[in-house]
Amino acid sequence: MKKFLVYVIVGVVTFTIGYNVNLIYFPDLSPKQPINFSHKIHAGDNSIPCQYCHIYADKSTVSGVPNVQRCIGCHKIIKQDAPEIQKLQGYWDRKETIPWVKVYNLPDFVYFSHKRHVKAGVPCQRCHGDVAKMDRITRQAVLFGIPYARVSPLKMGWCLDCHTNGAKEFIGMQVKNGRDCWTCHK
Amino acid sequence: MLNRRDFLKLVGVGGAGAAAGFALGELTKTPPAKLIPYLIPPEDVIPGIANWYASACMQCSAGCGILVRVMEGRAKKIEGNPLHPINKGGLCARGQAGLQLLYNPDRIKNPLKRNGKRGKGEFEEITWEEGLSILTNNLMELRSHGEADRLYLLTSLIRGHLNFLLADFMKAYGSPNYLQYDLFQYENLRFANKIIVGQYTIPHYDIANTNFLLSFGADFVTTWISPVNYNYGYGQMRQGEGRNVRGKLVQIEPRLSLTGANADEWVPVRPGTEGVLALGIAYIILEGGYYRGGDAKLWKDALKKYNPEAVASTTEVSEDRIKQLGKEFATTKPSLAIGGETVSSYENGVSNLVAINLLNHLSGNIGKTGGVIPNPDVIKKSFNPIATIAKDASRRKIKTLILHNANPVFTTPETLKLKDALKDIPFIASLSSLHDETTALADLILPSHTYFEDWGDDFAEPTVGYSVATIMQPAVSPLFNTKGAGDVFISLAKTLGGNLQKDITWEDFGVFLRDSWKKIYERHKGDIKEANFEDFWNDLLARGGWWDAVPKASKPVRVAASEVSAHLSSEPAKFEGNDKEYPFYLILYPHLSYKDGRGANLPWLQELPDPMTSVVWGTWIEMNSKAATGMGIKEGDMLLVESPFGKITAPVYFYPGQRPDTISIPLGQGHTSYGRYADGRGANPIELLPAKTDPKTGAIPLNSTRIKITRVNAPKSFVKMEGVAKELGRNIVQTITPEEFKKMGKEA
Amino acid sequence: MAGFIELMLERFKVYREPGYYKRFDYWWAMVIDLDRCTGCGACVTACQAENNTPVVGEEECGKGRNLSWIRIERYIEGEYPNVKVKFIPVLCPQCDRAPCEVACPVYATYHNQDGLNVQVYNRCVGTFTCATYCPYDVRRFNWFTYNKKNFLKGNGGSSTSFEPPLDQQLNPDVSVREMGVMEKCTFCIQRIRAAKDRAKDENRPIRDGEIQPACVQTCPTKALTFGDLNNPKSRIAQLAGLSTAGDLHYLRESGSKISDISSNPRTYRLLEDLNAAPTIFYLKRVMKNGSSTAGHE
Amino acid sequence: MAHQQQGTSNISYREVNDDVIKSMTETGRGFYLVLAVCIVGLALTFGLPWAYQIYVGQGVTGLQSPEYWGLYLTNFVFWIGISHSGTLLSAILFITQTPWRRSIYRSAEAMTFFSVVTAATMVFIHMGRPWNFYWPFPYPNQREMWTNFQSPLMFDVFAIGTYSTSSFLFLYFGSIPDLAAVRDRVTGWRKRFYGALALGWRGTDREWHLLQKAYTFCAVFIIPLAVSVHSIVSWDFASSKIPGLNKTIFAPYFVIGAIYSGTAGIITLMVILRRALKFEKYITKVHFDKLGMLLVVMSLLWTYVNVTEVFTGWYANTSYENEALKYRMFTTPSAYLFWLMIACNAFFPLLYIFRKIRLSIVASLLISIGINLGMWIERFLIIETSLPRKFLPFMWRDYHPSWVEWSITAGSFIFFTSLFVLFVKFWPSFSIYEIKEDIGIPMERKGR
Repeated sequence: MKKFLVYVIVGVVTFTIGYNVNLIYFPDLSPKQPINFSHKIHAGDNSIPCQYCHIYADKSTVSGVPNVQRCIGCHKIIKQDAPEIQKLQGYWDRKETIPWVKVYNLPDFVYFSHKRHVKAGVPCQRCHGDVAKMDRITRQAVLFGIPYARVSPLKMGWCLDCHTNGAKEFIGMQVKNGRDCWTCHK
Repeated sequence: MLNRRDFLKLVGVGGAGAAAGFALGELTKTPPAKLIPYLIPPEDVIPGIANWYASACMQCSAGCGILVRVMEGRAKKIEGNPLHPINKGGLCARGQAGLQLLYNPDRIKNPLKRNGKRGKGEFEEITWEEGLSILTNNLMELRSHGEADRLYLLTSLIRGHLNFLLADFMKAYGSPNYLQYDLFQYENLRFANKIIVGQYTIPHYDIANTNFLLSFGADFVTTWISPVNYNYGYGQMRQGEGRNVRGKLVQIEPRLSLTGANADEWVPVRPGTEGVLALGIAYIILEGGYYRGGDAKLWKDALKKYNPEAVASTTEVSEDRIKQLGKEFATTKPSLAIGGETVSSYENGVSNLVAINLLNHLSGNIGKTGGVIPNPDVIKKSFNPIATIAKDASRRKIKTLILHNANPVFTTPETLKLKDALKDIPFIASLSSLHDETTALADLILPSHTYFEDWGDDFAEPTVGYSVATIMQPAVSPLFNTKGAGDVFISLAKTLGGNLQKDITWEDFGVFLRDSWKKIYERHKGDIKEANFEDFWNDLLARGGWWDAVPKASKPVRVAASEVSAHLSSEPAKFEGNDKEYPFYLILYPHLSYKDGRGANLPWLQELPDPMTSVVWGTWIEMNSKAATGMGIKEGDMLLVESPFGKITAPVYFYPGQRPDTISIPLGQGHTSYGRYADGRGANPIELLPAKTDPKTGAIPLNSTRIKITRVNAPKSFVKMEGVAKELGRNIVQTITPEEFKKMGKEA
Repeated sequence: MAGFIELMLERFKVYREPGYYKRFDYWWAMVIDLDRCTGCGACVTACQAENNTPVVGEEECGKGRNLSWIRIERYIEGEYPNVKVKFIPVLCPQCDRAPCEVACPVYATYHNQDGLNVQVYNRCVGTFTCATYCPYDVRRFNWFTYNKKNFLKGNGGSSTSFEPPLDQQLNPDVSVREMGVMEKCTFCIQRIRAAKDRAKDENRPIRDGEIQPACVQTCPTKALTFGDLNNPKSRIAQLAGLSTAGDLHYLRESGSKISDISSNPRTYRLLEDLNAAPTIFYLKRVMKNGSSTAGHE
Repeated sequence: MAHQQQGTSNISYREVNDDVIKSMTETGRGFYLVLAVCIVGLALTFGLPWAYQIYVGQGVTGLQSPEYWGLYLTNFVFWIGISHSGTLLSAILFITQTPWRRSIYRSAEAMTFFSVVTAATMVFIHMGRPWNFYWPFPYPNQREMWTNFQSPLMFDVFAIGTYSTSSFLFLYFGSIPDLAAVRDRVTGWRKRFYGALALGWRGTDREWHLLQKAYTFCAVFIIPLAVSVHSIVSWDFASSKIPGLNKTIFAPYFVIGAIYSGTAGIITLMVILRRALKFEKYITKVHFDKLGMLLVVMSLLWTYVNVTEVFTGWYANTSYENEALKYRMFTTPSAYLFWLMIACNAFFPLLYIFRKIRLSIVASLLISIGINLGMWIERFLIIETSLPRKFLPFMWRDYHPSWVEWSITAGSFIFFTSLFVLFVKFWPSFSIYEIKEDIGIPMERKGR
């Protein structure tokens, strides 16, 4: 009886730990998208510049998910018969938008402006990784097929690193008032 | 203690538990956020960057211009339009809270048809087609019976092209009964101005440039006529740039209003005697020989009984004070006298206002900078129609009533029996966006857009000496299944056919508006700098309106003493109820943030502390603590207020800025059907009023009864934000005297 | 170790020594002309609209827990008929020597380079110390999760503070604060940030009058003015009578009484004796017999 | 001292061991009953309300603007105050080699430690976001955030951290020989448990020597520390600008108050322990006599600082001070509390001047409880009559604690009691070896 109780307690405790470890440390880093869109084909093989599709990146805080019209603009002509393009065509015909899954998510209390970073000359890859090599967008860096780290931690310390030292690479100096909390918080 | 076997078992259990937990975590993970792109990106919209649309504020009838900040199709903030000549970038609390009207959870989301008994509030949702066809059928039937004139249309004070469209509609349909109603329609003021200024319109009171402002109960910094404009004027009058004299404000009223609180002097006159006091001051002006006109003798004769002694005994203002006021008013140039809502709301409101306007005439303020500046004429002749409606409805003259944004049931006294009368109308359709008390009686509700979703325009009245038109454009796409009132009438006209189809040919209200503005463009081509209409229209939308900034030269007005004195009543205003049984005068005033009650459904306004009492979320009774001594009343106690006509219960607030013989109650609360934020909150003091309207103007006299109070045991609902209102010598609000200030100007 | 101590001392020396603030571009401040202010409350609602301040309802208001960042205080002196009423808008004066800043154990509130007293909401642990130390009572606390709490319960209704669709009005530039954190006026820092962003795009400094916090923008009487005090030509420096660079410098570094520095005798700072060095400059109201008589000072 | 000698000398060594160990090993039904009541009471008055408060928000308390500090902070200061006397008294009496200290100091030190723990829980309960409780500690983190060492609350973190650590060490060092004695007498899990705790104590000369050194060091160290801790707690208030709080006298005021309330706390505890564990032969009237004298002194000191505070406040005659004082002394309901406090703390303790009263257990109990009630009120009044009368009268507002706060306040007492109940069971609650020393065999020791 006493032993059984011990097992129950151990079981419950480890169960809770396992559950929370999963939630906290194992977020879905490369979620499945409604359309199997490949950045490798677009940005890599065909070297389409990022801002051709993410049109607001140098104008606004958000980079902008490409609107369906822009996708269909090219794919009216290119590779119409591929199954994934058929899906795209399906969305367009139904006049539906595509429910892309968000990969890079900042909490509500963070102010991040794509514009400022793009204008300062920070390459997109600095935070988003080598997208041109990714078939599906992922935040998991992989070496020889083994995931070993995140593309970018998106943690406060990581942002601060760049704001103090890393920024010299792009603007030749530290970010002005880059350590002021309200530079990034709101 | 722990052998190997047990240890392994424990590890096994632990591992299994952890794995199971991990697996559950995997299963129950919240789905990641979605990124929803545009199908086709709208023009000029960059996500994350705000767009600003110029529009017009419809929270009251002042006609301010606003800018609406829109991000990704949602309105986020309203700001005053800095180019607009009425509000000059400022906006009052009511204007700021407009967004909560747009996003109000209690808005009517679909067309509704009455389901149960009338007034029970039971409705079923229908489609727009059904709704419109019900209304069309009703109108067709009415017309086919030859009873087209028994259609009544009651709207709020609409002044823009929607007004013209509705007028056209009613004319083409064959009904003369297009009526506009608002509790505060300033009809008395217009009437009084006709007599003294010669125009049936409200002139521009140039507060900004005056040096002596004599205000008779005009609470112009909160609600009176065009508060933002007057507030701007007030700021300029006090500390305007390039001004070398600080304007002085004297407030004459029985209850110290917010304006009174800002005044240099407060004259707590006996309620109802403001007109007499004005005439007393006029007497001083004439006696002192300050009047420059040739007919001084005639005036003197007309006013001879208003000598200081007599006036002092009537008004309870000392003789010296009257003399000093008269002298100061006549000698300070420019000076300005204005008569506000308190004065206008006595049963002899018109005569009070005539007397006050007379002061402006006598000291030569009319047409002067810093005085009364006449405005361009308003074509429309108006009248407060509420008594008419009540009468016609009870005589069963009204067959069909269409309502648009007017809520007369809430703002008229029970004694007018409007609610009962409306119940006799066979068919009521309401084009309201909110479920107000009047809409609750409707048979058919066709919810209309709010002013953020609709086209429109507004011609401010009063303006600032020249015409000001404000354009209203849809800043956001409609939130619910609603239609603009103009669109409804245009589609009605289409289906009704006949004259209507001939006169009203536009496909929707937006087109109609553009066409109408094209006409304006053509008419005023000379004054407009844009070369073609397209540019003009685009600029119009960007700027928020059109105003031709050249003040019209004012025509001199002949004011004859004999004519004026016909409108003067020598007696103080009468109050219902005898003073033995009902010891207190009752002064009702529009609440800063709800005005006549329309703002009570906006939580921001409910939570805005009243500046004078700091009370939130309720009604209160203002009373001087001196009057309460001996009655055992403590602050916050619930009082039963009784007039000969009705009674309400509300908590008491001790307010030193109150004559001991007077009690004031703000309007605006006590809604029974106005959404979750307003319902069942406070009391509606209009229920205390007699069934009286001014025969000349139709205005409802708010200050026309006496009341008595008794303490009752009722659940308390009294929340005030203030702790202690005394400074205790802590120099919190520091002051300098006018003398020091004058010296300051010289030194600098 | 010695090196570390030296470094610390060096840092402390630099901090608020003469010239410290010269290194920064802006010093935001506000001038409130009490002679213009009518107490109409437009600023209160404008602030609420701009800053996602929740509505808390009657019951919570009764406990003094309304969250408006700016309030109009009203003082009444005297009895009928000699009543003097005075208004003063009180908002966080972004004190230069703020008592709240030293109080916070976790640096959730601190002074930034623009002279703002800044609250970082998601650093706050809710010790209430800043609010207790604040002599102006301008700090407001999130007692509940307001977008979940039904504040109409007492009246039989049901509504949270951001009842849909009212939540569509929320300003995306300002976060909706979580339960348990302190908040206060930020001088509409999101607008400052936007203006800086604009200025940077156009490669110019921020123009005087370019930034208007919500309260300043809406004020119908133009009683409130906002601007950069580092720039002696700015409108607020003129209004406050601090029109030479020397004045400003002196004020900032010495913390002496504003009446000794300002060329405008109307300028004063609220509760200046407490030496919190607020950066809101009030202009005295012109009024006969206005000063309060009760008590001693 | 002769009298003192008589108090305990007719007890044999074995008896001492037996008594203490019996109290630890033999568990009667009464103990379980008390423990059950404590646990249930703790859950009901402390756990559940706190859970409710965390779930719903700090809004369930009566806190409001401007009273952002309420009962929780009052309790915090109160428990820190209680904590004072135990260790401080023990250390001072040790250094001065006062013999009557021996039978009471162990429980007094335990009281110190437990009340510091209770006080610390109050801090976390008071927090708006208690799940971030670790943020005020300076630990390296990826956010590159550091804590604010300027903050009086940070002083508190360190002061209380140091104080609780050193008072625990003080308690522990003193207990080592006793733990060893217990180890030698018990069997089963207890043997392993106390074996581990006794750190292999064998009672060699060298061990005694080292223990004596360490113990003396702790005692010397703890006296200034105790003074500093309560000074720092007082600075939480005194470093603000608030009228009624910003007082230079606060540090000594708080220290005096703390020792006062702590001593009274010891008396209360002694009365209870004596009854509950039947330790009448160890805790004798001598102890009550001595502590009673101490209380008279402390009471007079307390009165003195209070008079000083009120007098200087009144003399300064600023509106700020006047209003705060007026609110505290003459405005209901705080006036009732104020004058009750004065009665409890300034007048009743003076009865201790009479030896009869000092020796009366009942009177001691009543007076000491009265003092602690008064001291709780004092802390309450300091916070709750100053914050409602801050600088801007428009914001003045009275504070009404909610049931959650009252419940947790009651719960904090149960929390403390629970800890103590467990202590009595698991720890030798009297210093066995020192009482043996006291018995006087084999030789007369110097320093009496």
